[in-house]
Amino acid sequence: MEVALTLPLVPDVELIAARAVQVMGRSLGMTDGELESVTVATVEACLNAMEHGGQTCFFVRVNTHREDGGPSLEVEIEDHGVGFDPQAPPRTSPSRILGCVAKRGWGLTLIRELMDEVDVRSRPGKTVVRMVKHVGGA
Amino acid sequence: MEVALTLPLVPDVELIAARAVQVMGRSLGMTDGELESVTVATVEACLNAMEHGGQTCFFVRVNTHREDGGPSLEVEIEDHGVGFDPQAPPRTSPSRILGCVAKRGWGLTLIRELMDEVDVRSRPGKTVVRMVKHVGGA
Amino acid sequence: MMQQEEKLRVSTEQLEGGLGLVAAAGYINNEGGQAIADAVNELVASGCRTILIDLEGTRIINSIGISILLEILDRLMESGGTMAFCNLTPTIARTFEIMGLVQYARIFPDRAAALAALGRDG
Amino acid sequence: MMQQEEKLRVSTEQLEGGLGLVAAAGYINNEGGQAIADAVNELVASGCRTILIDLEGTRIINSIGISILLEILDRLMESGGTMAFCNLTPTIARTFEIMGLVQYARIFPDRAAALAALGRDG
Ligand SMILES: Nc1ncnc2c1ncn2[C@@H]1O[C@H](COP(=O)(O)OP(=O)(O)O)[C@@H](O)[C@H]1O
Ligand SMILES: Nc1ncnc2c1ncn2[C@@H]1O[C@H](COP(=O)(O)OP(=O)(O)O)[C@@H](O)[C@H]1O
Repeated sequence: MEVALTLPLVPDVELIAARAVQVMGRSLGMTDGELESVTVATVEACLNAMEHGGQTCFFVRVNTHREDGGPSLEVEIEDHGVGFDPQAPPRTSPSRILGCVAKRGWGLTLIRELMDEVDVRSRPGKTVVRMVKHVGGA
Repeated sequence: MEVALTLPLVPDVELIAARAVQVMGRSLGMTDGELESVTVATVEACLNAMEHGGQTCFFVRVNTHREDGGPSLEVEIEDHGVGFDPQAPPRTSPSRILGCVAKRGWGLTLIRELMDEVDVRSRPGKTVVRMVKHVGGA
Repeated sequence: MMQQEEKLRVSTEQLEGGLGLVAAAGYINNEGGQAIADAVNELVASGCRTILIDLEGTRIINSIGISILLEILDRLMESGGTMAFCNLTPTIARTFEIMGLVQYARIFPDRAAALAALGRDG
Repeated sequence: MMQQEEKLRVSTEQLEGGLGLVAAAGYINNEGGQAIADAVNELVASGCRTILIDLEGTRIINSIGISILLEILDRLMESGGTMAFCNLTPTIARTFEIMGLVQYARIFPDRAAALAALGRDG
């Protein structure tokens, strides 16, 4: 089962992707906690596509899988912007008072922490963030 | 600005379309009342595509327009099912006690009452319900 | 989770004079309509003859959900009971009008107005 | 309308002992984070030095919104104040952990626990 979305750069448009994740995740029997994690990760990936993708639209696909190791939800966020090096450490802006705590540049870190599998492929003209959450997983 | 959705037949999937209408309508400055009307009409059109379309997925496009007669929101719901005759009166099942009040068959009637423009084109293999709501309209 | 935002939350209360109150917030679809029907049936079984359904917090409905409300209304009237609604958004009020619910159920702007009128009559 | 479900609703209350309460429900994005910042600034201006932010009803956040919370925290600590949070969902708690908020703000399971602890200390 796939939901495919083409989304323009409009305020709160990431909430359409969030709703898609929720509907599809619930159909797999995901817990509220699992759904929340995927929602936050999806929102971050959408914001990156909107902020750094620099095009007039981006694409989201949400797929449910029921194979082998139990059900899982796969979310792919694709943009056709300039791309970047996914291996480069995020440019963070450390806080004056809080010292080491950086205020921005947390998107990809959050995505990696909240999802079970994350795979970022980027080249000029095409960036795809593919992420998977297993139902009843860690 | 266009949102394009490909939606599978999963419970509550119409809420993804509802969220798309809400985000795009809000970007046009629609009132809560206008947004609610378009939401209910969109939900009804999605349910028809799911119930009568009989395919594994259907399509929703939400477009904002800012031309000529003020801003408007256009929603198109497309399915590739058997189709029907949009001119035929709805088959309603009148209530035993309530007499003339029918319990089902209200979808298209609601759509026509809640939207400003409605245009239903249907043939075997392709049904498109196109509807428009003007911002600040009647 | 957002989930909670649209899954219908239903609560019931039995008031004086055979008045039963059902508060419903969320999405009135098939499942939501059924949850309201269950709540109404329970109140009727415990002796309520007037049912007030408060839709504060309900913003999305569909015709399947409303058709279930029509069925409950039908059964309630058959047994001599009456049904009322309050806190409808303009779009829900319009839908009730189109689908004919307003001809058989009383509609009040808010719960206070409904309780005042139903208490007076009942 | 569904709209209300995610547009952040913020309310504030000034309690005894320089404690300011901010209740926030909805989506903490740029706009939502800014609304919380405005509420905190107002409480600080009227003399509060400890701010409790109750996130009951908040289910979606983004890193831009949280970075605004980090900025408020930063300014509050600079002026000798403290900040606490309560009613975090597990995902929001995890996000606060990853982004380092938990090192500088106290986290309580619910409002009662927060008020008990902050009242005792303050
Ligand atoms: N879709 C994308 N297209 C181009 N660059 C990106 C994309 N996503 C992330 N980046 C780059 O990676 C950096 C780190 O991203 P992230 O961790 O999400 O933090 P933030 O977006 O807050 O800066 C960004 O600043 C940007 O330079
Ligand atoms: N997308 C569609 N594909 C095929 N038939 C349709 C479609 N939409 C509506 N119909 C037909 O028109 C009738 C009336 O639709 P509607 O007014 O929405 O009421 P309901 O769906 O409750 O029966 C349906 O019963 C069905 O036969």
